[in-house]
Amino acid sequence: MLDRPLSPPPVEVIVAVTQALHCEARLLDNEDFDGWLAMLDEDICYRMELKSRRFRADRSPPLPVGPGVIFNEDLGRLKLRVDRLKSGFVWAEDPPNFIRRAISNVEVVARPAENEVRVHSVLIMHRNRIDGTTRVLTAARTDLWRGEGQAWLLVARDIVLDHSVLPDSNLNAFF
Amino acid sequence: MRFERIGREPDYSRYMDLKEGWLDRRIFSDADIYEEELYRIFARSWLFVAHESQIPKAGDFLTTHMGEDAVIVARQADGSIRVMLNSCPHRGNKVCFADAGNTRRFVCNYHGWAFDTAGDLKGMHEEYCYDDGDIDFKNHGLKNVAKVSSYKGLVFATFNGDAPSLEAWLGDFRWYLDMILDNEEGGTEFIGGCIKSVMSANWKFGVENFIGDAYHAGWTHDSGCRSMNDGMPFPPIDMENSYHASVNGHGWEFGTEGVGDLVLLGRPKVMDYYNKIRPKMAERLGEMRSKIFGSVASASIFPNVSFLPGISTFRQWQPKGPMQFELKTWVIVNKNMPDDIKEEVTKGVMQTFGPGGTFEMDDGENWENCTTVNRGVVTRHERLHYRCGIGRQIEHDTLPGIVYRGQYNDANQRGFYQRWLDMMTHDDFSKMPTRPEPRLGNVAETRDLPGLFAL
Amino acid sequence: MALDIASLVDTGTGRQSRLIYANEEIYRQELERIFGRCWLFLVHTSQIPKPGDYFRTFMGEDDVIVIRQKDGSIKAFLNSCTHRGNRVCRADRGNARAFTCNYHGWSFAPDGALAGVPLENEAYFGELDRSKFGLVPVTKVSEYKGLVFGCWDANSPSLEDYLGDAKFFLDVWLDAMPGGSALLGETQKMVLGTNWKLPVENVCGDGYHLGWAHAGAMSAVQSMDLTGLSVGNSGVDLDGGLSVAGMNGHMVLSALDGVSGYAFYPDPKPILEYLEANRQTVIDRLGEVRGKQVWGAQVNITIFPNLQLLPGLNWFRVYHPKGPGQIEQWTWAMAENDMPEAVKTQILENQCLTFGLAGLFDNDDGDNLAACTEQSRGWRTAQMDVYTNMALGRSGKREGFPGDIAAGLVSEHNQRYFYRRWQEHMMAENWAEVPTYNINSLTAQEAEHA
Amino acid sequence: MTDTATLERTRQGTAASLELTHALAQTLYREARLLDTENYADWAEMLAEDLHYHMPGIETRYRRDKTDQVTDLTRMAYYNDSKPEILKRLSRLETGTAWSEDPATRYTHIITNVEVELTENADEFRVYSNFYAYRNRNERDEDSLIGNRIDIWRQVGNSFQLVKRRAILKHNVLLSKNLNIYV
Repeated sequence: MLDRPLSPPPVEVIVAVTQALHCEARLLDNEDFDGWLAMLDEDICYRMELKSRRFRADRSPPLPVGPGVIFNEDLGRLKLRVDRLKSGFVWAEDPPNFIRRAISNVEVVARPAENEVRVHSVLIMHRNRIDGTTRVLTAARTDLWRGEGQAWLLVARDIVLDHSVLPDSNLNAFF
Repeated sequence: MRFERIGREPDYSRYMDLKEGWLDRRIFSDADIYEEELYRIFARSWLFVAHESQIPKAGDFLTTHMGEDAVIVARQADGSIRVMLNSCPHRGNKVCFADAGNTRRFVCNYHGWAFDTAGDLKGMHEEYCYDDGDIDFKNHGLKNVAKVSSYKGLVFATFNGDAPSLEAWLGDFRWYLDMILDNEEGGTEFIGGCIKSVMSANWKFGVENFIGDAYHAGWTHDSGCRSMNDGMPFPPIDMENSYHASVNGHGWEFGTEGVGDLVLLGRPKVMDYYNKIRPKMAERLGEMRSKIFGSVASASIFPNVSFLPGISTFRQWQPKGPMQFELKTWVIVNKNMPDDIKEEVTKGVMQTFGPGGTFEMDDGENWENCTTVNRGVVTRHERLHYRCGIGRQIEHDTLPGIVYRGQYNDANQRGFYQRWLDMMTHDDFSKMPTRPEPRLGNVAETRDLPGLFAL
Repeated sequence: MALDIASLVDTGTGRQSRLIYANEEIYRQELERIFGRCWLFLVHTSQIPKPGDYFRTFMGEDDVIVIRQKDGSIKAFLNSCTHRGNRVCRADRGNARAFTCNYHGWSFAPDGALAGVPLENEAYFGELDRSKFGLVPVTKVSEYKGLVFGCWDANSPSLEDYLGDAKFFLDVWLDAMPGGSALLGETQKMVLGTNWKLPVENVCGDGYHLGWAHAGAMSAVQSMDLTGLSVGNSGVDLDGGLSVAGMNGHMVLSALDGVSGYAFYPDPKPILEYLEANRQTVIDRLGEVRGKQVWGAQVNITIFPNLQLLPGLNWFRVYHPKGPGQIEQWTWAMAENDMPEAVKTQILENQCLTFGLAGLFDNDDGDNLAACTEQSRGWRTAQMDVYTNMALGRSGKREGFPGDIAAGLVSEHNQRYFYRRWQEHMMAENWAEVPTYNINSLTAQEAEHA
Repeated sequence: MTDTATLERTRQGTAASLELTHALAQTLYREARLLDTENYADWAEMLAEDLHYHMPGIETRYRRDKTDQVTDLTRMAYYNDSKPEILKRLSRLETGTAWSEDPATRYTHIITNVEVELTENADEFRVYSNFYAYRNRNERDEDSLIGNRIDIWRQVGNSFQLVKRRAILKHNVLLSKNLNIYV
């Protein structure tokens, strides 16, 4: 990953990808899941790994089958999640929870190809829940976006959640 | 003044055995014990409320807490200081919302009741709606505390009319206090402003840490020490020539090498300054005290004030429930220091003992974990070890108080908890033991003492 | 004021007072009489395979370190320094030669011994009796086929006796295949605003909610017929499974088809192949009943008070209470060591998909449990009762199985036994007053036959 | 409001080009990412030798009280640091004995409301931004620090260095035990 700001900054790409990220957040806030799925590349790899708190110098080896994941989704599994949300049986989302995503720090960190950018961004997810409480989750994301004509498609997303104990009773939400 | 909860005959002695050197952990988390502390300790002790320099002019005020009671500290036209509850006698609203300022009146937001800086009720919005005889103006002012008194710039107040004089309360500890309050002509002042932070820890952990815990410094603060001192760890402690001294629950642990805390401040200019005034300090306070000042040292005034002589952080641990306190941090400097030295001290304090300071960042984590681990019903019944140096008490010709040799010691901590126990178990203030019997007596100035103490 | 525990639960009619979900005083007594007394799950041996491997967990609200010793045994200690009480370990897991307290640097060896005291001679003049200031050990630690439990009460029965006939079902995971069992993945931790008993009763016996609460998830991922249950609870086959209780407070729900545990795998083929390939081995080891009918089926096992494991769906879960209205829910994926790597990976991923932090099923439960708790806090609602009175009095003996058994997965038979056990513990001053019972015990049945 | 500010800058001739605005925004985001990942070595390289880094402690005061709480450098401040002083603080993390930072804290810095304007120095730019710095450590220990910053960034070759930062935290009582986080 190129770790310096591109100079000069690819202003048009930055603006276009920022718009795509904002658009994506808006679609999700509005529960327009089909609109969101349409922004995903068919080879999408959408991941959020489980993390534990370890001492920096800890010597124990990695877990045999890996740490496990909160999300490790391809397009099929994302569709499956969306199908559930649209099934009409998800009582936890009825009435809907109010979710607002704030996207910031949209940083183009690399441009592996003319029509591809690696983008780092951070997200605050403000969830006003059915029970009247508000939960705030924060996360950082590193994405790969591909320009296809006028549109930008999400090809890969790695999400790092800042919580070691999830402070909420579910994650019926996409980051 | 007596309070409702006094006399509930709790047996607090079962929570500790200071001769054996252990404490029961429940005193750090139990809600009932905490309530009793508010009545028996915070409502009866002399509590630090301000430094005179924070409110120099008539009408200057600041707001703070005595225990969990919100109070206003205000300078009067005659130069005296009054301390009163920050709560309107009409419906109880807070009457002053600012941390500090200057005013002629405190006016309640709710119905406009107005009080002067002495707390006297002077008028209200739509005063005509009360009939004659509805309000006795004299008896509806802001409730003043029982006593206010100063010692060399530090202003204390107490809700307790039966409390001894402030001089008697501080007792022989004044001999030590003068090292920060009176080491140079002109006295001291606080740098403007106050930094406040919140920790999920019992208030006593902060106090006991500063009162005697030199032991944690080399471990907890290894990273802080190395960052401030060019990669060097804490220097070894000279256990022959360092001490714990405890007076009525106040305590000061110290070396006599004169430079340790000054090194940790990481400000060569400040070191130079003190080295320059040290001969005068020796004339003023005697040889011994001029050698103690600046050494590796820390101190607390019972119940909830702490400071580091030399590093110049001055702080108060305000209780906010059994598992929380608010830490208020100031910087104390000599009034006659040049401005650039004051600036150096201030920067040094915030770099070491501010919330982003290289030392402070490691303390809170410990105290929080010492406290919150007691949520476990098995854990909270386990005892803690306070026995370090229990056999090393000495009589010292020069040093007043209950003195132990060797800076690595739990002696001052035991002294603090002894006083805690005394206050929790004695309803009658006059029957509370003085520990130890005072040497200074009624001498007003510790430097005017005859004989040994002048050394 | 002494709590009138007898009035809070009536197992005869299936009534519980809502106070038990919200009252502070009841909660404090639970910490002492249930969490301070019962055997509590600490760790699976697969999670700390090597000497020095440790895992941090809770027993009630007490913070505990579980660590593998040099000789291979396992010990557990309060995670609290004996000097000022600080937590000595703040990592979730790892490998360590010692635990050193941040505050003063006292360090403790893996066996809990106080091994290092900075400035021991300078500060303590060598007079500190180190042997008295080791980490406080958990009174008893014992293992059953990979599951390690700890207990604070010296007078408790042995772990084997405590588990009683629940071992019959535990073995369907722990001892089905010669390679034994393992837990997979990092701990999935979540805060839920619920009383700890509600998720326990939900999983210990409540097949009833599945077709309703999880209808959305079932419609999304169900790939085969789950005997006895369906979306919307229509067409329930009440003889498709068993509700088993009366085993020292432990409960089991079990389907009897040998495959339905994998009904919520979008692609169950690899795992079905594994089941088929090894079925005979398991029958040889555990007999026809367990090998044919239970192994591979959906099975919910509840070990009183706060451990639940579901071989088949393959999730393993502990609830740590954090006050009357809050828990931390810790989940792992379960596997058999003989499973091929690909199957283990699939299990881990599917567990996360269905019952992980963003799990399709789990996401349905949290709010229900939280609301049941919240609705017990009102002045008026707290005076109300709730009921577990489905299929009262319709239980008995079933050939080949231990326990008092009700037909079907949709019953409230198990919940009643859960609350009965809760009441027994809460009323007992000590272990001697806690009854032991293994109804229709197989050993007794065999003796009868003989 | 933005329009007015933009117009004002255009009138004063201090409006920054689109490219410059983005270049500095990207720089702020990179800085945030370095802090999130505890990459303090690279962060320190973004700091100019003549850096002044200031975060005042703010008291609650009545409006009529004209005490300068923000720019008066003689008052108590969380930070009032030069670059060597910042480096000294950072050196604590390299000692290997900063116990409270192990296990590591998780951070996210959210930087937003970025405005760029030209200054009288051709190579220096004033950048306004807001920060939301979130941290989570241990099990449930979490803090949210929110405030605004006024920076001066200096162009050095193709990149920028931070010359001045005044970060104004909106807390009166810091609702946390410490500030092991830079904003």
